Amino acid sequence: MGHYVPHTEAELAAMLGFLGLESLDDLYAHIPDAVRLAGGLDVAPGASESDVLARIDALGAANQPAAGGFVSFAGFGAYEHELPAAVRALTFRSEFVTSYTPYQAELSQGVLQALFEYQTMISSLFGLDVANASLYDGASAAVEGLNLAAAATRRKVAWVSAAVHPNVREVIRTLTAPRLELREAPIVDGVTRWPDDLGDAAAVLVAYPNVLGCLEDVADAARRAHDAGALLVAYADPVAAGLLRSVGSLGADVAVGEGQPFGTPLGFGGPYVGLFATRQAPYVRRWLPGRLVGETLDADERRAYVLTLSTREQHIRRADASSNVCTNQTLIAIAAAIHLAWLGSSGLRELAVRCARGARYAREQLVRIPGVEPLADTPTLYEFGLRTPVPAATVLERLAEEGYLGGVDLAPHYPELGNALLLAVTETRTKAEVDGFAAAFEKAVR
Amino acid sequence: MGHYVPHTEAELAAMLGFLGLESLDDLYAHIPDAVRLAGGLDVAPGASESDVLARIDALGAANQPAAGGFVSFAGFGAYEHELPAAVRALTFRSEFVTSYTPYQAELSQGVLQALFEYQTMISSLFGLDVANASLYDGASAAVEGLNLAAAATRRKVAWVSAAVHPNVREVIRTLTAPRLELREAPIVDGVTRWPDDLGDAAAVLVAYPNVLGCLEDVADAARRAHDAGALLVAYADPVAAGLLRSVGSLGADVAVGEGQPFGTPLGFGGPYVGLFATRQAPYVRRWLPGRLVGETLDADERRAYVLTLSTREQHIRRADASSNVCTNQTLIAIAAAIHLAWLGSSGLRELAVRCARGARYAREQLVRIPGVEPLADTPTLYEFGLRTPVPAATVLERLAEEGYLGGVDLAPHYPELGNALLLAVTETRTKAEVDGFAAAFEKAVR
Amino acid sequence: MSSVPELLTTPNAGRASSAAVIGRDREPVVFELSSPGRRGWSFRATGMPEWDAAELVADAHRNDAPPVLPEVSERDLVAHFTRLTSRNYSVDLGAYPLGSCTMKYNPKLCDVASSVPGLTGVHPAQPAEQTQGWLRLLAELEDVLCRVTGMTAATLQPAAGAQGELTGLLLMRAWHAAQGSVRTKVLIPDSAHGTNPASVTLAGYQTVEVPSDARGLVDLDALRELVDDEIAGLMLTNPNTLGLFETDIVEIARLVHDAGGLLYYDGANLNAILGEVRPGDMGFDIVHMNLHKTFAVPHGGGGPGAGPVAVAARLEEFLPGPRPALDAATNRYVWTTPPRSIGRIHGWHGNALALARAYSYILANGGDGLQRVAEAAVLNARYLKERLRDVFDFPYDEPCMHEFVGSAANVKKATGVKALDLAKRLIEEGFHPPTMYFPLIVDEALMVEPTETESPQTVEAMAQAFERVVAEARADGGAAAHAAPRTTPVSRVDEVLAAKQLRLRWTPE
Amino acid sequence: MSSVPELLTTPNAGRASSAAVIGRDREPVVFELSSPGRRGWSFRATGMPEWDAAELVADAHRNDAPPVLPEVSERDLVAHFTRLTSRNYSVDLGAYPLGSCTMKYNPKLCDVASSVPGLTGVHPAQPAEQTQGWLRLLAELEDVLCRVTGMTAATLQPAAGAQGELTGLLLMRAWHAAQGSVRTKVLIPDSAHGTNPASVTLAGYQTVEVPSDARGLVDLDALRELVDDEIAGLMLTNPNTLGLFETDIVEIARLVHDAGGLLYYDGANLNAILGEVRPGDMGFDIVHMNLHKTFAVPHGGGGPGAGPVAVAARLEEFLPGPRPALDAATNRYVWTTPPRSIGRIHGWHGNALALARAYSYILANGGDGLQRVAEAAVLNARYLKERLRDVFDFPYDEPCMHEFVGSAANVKKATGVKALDLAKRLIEEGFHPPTMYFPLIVDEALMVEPTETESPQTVEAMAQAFERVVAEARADGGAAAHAAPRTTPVSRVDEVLAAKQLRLRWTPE
Ligand SMILES: Cc1ncc(COP(=O)(O)O)c(C=O)c1O
Ligand SMILES: Cc1ncc(COP(=O)(O)O)c(C=O)c1O
Repeated sequence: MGHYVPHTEAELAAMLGFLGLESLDDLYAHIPDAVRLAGGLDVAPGASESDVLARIDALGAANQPAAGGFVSFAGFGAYEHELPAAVRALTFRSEFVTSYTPYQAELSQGVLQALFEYQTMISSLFGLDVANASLYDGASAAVEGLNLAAAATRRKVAWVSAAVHPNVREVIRTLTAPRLELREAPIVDGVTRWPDDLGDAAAVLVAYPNVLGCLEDVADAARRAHDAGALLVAYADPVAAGLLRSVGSLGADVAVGEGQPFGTPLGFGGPYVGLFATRQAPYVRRWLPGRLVGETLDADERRAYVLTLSTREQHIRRADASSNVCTNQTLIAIAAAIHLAWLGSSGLRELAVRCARGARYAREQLVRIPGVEPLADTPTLYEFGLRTPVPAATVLERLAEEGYLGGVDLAPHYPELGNALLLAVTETRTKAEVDGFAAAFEKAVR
Repeated sequence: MGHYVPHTEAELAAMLGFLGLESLDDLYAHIPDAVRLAGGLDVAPGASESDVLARIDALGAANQPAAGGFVSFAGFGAYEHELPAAVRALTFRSEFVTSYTPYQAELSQGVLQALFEYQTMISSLFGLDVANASLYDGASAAVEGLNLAAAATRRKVAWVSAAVHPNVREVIRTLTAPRLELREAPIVDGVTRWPDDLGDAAAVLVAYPNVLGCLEDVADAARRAHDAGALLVAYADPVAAGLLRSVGSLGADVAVGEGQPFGTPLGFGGPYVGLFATRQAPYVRRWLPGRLVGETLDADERRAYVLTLSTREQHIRRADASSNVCTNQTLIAIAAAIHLAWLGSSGLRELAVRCARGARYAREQLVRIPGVEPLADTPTLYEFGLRTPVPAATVLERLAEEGYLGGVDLAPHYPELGNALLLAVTETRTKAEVDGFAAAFEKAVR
Repeated sequence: MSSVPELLTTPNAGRASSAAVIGRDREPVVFELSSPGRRGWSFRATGMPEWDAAELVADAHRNDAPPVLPEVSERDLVAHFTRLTSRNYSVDLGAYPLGSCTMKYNPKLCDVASSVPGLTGVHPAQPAEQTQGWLRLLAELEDVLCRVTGMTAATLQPAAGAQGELTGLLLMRAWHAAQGSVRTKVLIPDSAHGTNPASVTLAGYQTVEVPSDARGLVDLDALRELVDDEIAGLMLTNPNTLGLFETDIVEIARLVHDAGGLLYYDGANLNAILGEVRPGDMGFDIVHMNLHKTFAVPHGGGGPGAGPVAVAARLEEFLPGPRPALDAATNRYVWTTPPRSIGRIHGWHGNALALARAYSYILANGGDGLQRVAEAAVLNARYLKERLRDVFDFPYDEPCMHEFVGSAANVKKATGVKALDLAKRLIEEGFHPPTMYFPLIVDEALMVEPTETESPQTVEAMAQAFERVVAEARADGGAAAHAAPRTTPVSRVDEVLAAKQLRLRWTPE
Repeated sequence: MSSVPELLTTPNAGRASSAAVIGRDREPVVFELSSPGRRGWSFRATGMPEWDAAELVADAHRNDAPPVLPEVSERDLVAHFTRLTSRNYSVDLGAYPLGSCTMKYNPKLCDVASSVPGLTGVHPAQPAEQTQGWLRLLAELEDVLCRVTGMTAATLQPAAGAQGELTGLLLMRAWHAAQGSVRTKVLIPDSAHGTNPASVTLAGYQTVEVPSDARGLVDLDALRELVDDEIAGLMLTNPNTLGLFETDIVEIARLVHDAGGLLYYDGANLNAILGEVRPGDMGFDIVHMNLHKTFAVPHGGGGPGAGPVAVAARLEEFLPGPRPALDAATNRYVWTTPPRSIGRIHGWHGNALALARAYSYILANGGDGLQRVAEAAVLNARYLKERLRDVFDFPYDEPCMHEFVGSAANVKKATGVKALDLAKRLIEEGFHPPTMYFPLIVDEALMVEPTETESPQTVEAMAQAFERVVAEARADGGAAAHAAPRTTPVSRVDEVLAAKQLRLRWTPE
């Protein structure tokens, strides 16, 4: 039996008495016997707090965490970053954690203002007008980006770069299957080779940097998209935004991405947060997916915040809504906003620079190793691919024995690349760690 | 350089300009050169948050913690208990953590009411009228208890049981040396043997249970004290209060104790919290040490709380104050109050029962081992002493190798007891752990 | 005295950061606290070569300056966001009887469980060999969710209920496709949640509304008319959004199944029936759960939640992959993808840390505890509804389950005071308002879900607060209610202005 | 309808638990939320034999019933204490310019540092071999505190400043005793903090007050008269409690030392001089520090803090033991007790986790950072004082250090508005008031310490708030100030009633 239901036996009896009932079972008397469960759930009885935590600790101990366990060079869309103590402490204030979607604005100014600030920061990162108040993850944000493009262009074809993260592409395939037609543009030397004719595309989806860490020519992709009457949807890395031109300035109409690097631990892949930004006109009023916070005034003319344009949303427009999203990832969005404010402009630049420095240094050390080559000649930022003389899986296994999570094996996703390993270096890696890693790597590829 | 000073260079210049100064150094211009420090502190430069935490983690890793590392049977005044998640989460709400002493009552109703509740719970535990809002630790509370008795009786002699924790007795010796005369009553078969004539004692100090875990006859000590015109000060275990008669009901005039078991981890001995309770009349108005919260009304006749009787305190009465305490252990007191409220009456009883069960079971297993005997024939609750065939230090060393913190060696404190080991069993120990321990113990005493 | 430096007083060059206790004051936007060049950040010393930006990124790709973000001290950051929290209500502050949302107490235990480093530090792309703890947790959670719902297999990937719905509908689609049958429509009661029809559209189906009957239940006659070989299935919430149990469920299931359709269970209201009734036993083929409702994952101001989908045996082969499975040969957990999987729904494995919360909640409650949860949830709602019998209209007056929907139409008619006004007035009484204007089939709807974690005394106090507020409206013609709320950090906000001016980001004044 | 069960409405049988957002409402005492038999606790399954109470404790010792404590659900517990926090101001909510208290921002980093399991889980009686990390931390902290103060050795045992004072005075006593000299008096300036004389009494000495001169500094002539061979020493705060640096410190030290006395440094104001001046270099023999002021240990609503005492070489042998020391032979840390130790001051090793906080704060700031801390603290105070030159009187007008004391006597004379009223009115402006009526030598004293972590903008905003409040008092004759505060959970509290009725614990009504 759990210990969170407050009712004492006397209170249960009093309430049942008030209702003229005799037992708790009577509450279900009107339900047909045929569907009632006899004998309760076949689930172990409740456990004490300590016993539950002991079980959880044991499960945690059965993992070898990338962060805190290995010295990790794994990226591939999920990154180990320093998590400032202040960011964690503020995010987990119980008013943020245990409130519902801010439908009652007067009771929810904290969450609303935090989301308004988040929207401002995300639109700033991407160089676009408006960001929504979060989506589930990068993958679902990409889907929503294509949906917006399809709705806005009244077209059905989406060109997706093969250098978009394979999981993201798979989610896109799953979720758009009933509605969109997908075409994939191949990778050549690390970047996307677009076809000359995009046909009547609704959208072109490019990643910046792409999954191999390479820097695509986003402006070119935007021109091609716009020439074809399509929208450019950019899957953009928000950390890279500290150093790279904003995808908005390069012509993207919609920017989507994964917000995990800000304020959220690796956490086995979730909860993360889907970033979504676009141009205000003509997209926001009708087609923007998800919740949106707007500034307004209260009855005393004080600045206040409220959810707005809900006419786009499922609870009003139902079958014709711009999206079905309801519960989103607010708390993770708030964490991202707090982390971004902790960094500030200079800190975001510093963060990106530090990642890039580490990656350049690591890359230089590793490509010196006989048989190890860069996967492509294209410039990268803080993630890069290597071709190894033995299968990447083997390299990773050997490195794991030395205490390194050496990256991610690309073979299951891009068999055409051969023995390919993807590595990311963030600000968390020291030169000494990279040197040790390079030495271990040299042995591991033999 | 740290990163907590917000001033930018431009702001420093603007402020200095306003003051007609040219450099930060000018702020110290009026200080004689003779005492100025040239060249700054000989302390390493500032480090990043991550680097600091890495250093702390390394220090933590250089310890072998009793809780989480060993299976521990160490007590001796500091106990491993289950720490409910809710208690930790609430205690560390930043409004509690980062506020000052509630001098401005209107801004401090949270802390004040929490302390009022704490006072109510502690007086309830001890069966006395009034508890103060915390003292530093059990040891300093004991000192304050003797001070109160000396002030109230205008006498100078204090009888202290040798079965009071040796560290507490040492603190008493240190802190009362200039003012009181201490006499020690010896231990016979686990309990205090009081002299027939207590002389013109101000106070009699007895522990319940005492440091060896044995149950003293507190009522007898109270009678003796009162017969001699002295006060009985009881150093009482607050967990044991779940099962034992309250020291107030047994005749104690002052109860003191260590509140660590409620809401506070072992933490290498601090911060803990000194418990202090007494009878309202005649002791509170003049002699009670430390802060006190009282109920009152606000200007709109609403119930409110405020620090009261501050005329006893150092900031008003200065050299004639009832104590010099200023900063106390409020946050730890609040943690204790939250934990006690989480337990409630039934939970406190259950906690005490579980500790006692574990101790009885462990004791039974251990005294079966050849050569191992109880230290005394007196009843104990959840802590007990054993005489071992080899020195306790040796036993402990051997047990440590098997992953057990086997208790505390009494030899340095009570050489007269021979090879003596003190063990505590709390609700955190399972039967399986005790069984494993008994097996290891059997080997360790060979 | 010199004059005050401009730098210290210009707006947008670092506002002061302090607040009246629980300020009724306006809180600056964090950008307004910004002062150029101020910083609170620090990074670990790495010893890396200090290449500068130009050495790291070619001009063509490098920005001229980083994006504009606030430049604040950590101190001001902490004060700002702490003050924001002081402007927000939450379950941890008090009762939150928001119908359909199951705003129960979120045990602190689960916060701890979901933040152990052995769980939080794991990279989602690590090989299964390195993540056995996680795989086991997920596999066990799948198993127990199936036991609770009476289903065979589950996917934990969906990030929320709506994504669960879409997943379920895609499973439906895949199943029909596998049968070689082309279906175009999905039936949904008119009382359904908006995500249901929105998900139907995304799944490429058309929504067909099933009317409710006078009881507030699915109109069986209408249903009989609507089922045909074009329907892919029926989505149903049971208890439905009126808080009423669809007592004809066996017949409903028969009708849908006979027409070759599948039955989808919207699990938003699962809290009412834990251990009492299982969707699988009612004939449902696909079930989504909102772990952020039933299983105490905190709502986080709107998310993250988790919306696992459990299915009957015949649908297992279509589930999204990869799924955790115990390899009998090696006794190790591995990832497997079902043979005819519809594909991934989530970039990784779902909202994993939220799943860990739900897992720990289930362990703490156990099978017996979950049943007690449901019973107490229903008892609280039933009690509160009876207490309010004279206060509101109950157009659908069957015995309620864990929530009920009252109508303030009577109050509005008598006084002009709307459900919205009563809700705002209730705030001043210390309670979060119920859900308003949903479901759509009830006029001036107030949908009340006390949840099981509120004490009987709190439920009674809620009843008295409703009574007071309505009595007051009848007495003062709504003066107090229209002016409410007056105890909150801001008074009634202007939603129309927000939509009109559409300020969606902060800009310097 | 049956009537409402009494159980749900009787007071003291479980009140309702909910609250208006940031309730202005009275919050029930937790005992009032109690309902007999309700429980939220759980304990691990141990498999122990289930002996009952009577089998465990003899009748003579066993109570009939456990002590009365509240019986509440975890949910109500959480709501109650969360609401209590919403009724409390804190540094994390805004500026807290409470003079003498150094209410600076407490970095969140230090919260994390002091809660790593490798530190929190250690039992204080574990052998040194098992606690090398802790011993090293303490030894390094002792070392760095000595470097900051210019002393030779330290004890970390004292739990707060006042306990540090008593420790220091006992050291003084022990030193004199070792010299064979009997001393009876300790000199203390009239501006000193109340703990100073109170500690003197506890150390068995008599307090002799040294007057301040017109500058607000130690009156050198008076001091010359007072020093004789009965004085054990002089306790001094420098900067003193007026925020002024005792510029005659060299001469003061000479006078005291020449008379055979020792010089004690009350380190409450150390924040002003970090890296600029060291007590040791000024001639002090004994120094206590308030780590909860200077080194950012949060005040916790009144504690815990830590009050280490550092001493000159000649006093080292008297320090409390045990102390951590590196054994050169084994390169391991061991506990040592100085040969002529005065004995333990603390039950264990001091407020260890608070010490870990200070340690991490010092590491983060470093020597350079600590100096910047002092400079910014002084700059903020100096700026604010100059800004308020026309608002308050400054009876002691030397250049201030990290704090300053203004007098509202001018305001009181003109308007009848006291410092207390201004302080309460300032609350409404969003700031915690300064320290009032201390030091005693200033009439209507307001002691203001902005600290270094407040931004220049916040300091300027404080200046404007003071200006407004005083201007308003002059305009309205104090109407607003007397009625203040009106924005807080309770309005002005009645201190007299509290002392009269003396309700010090909750009792059922
Ligand atoms: C009945 C019902 N169905 C579906 C949903 C959607 O769930 P989610 O918000 O998790 O996407 C909700 C959420 O409020 C609901 O109440
Ligand atoms: C000048 C001065 N001395 C001594 C103390 C006493 O320190 P503590 O409160 O740490 O005991 C204080 C505390 O406010 C103080 O301001």
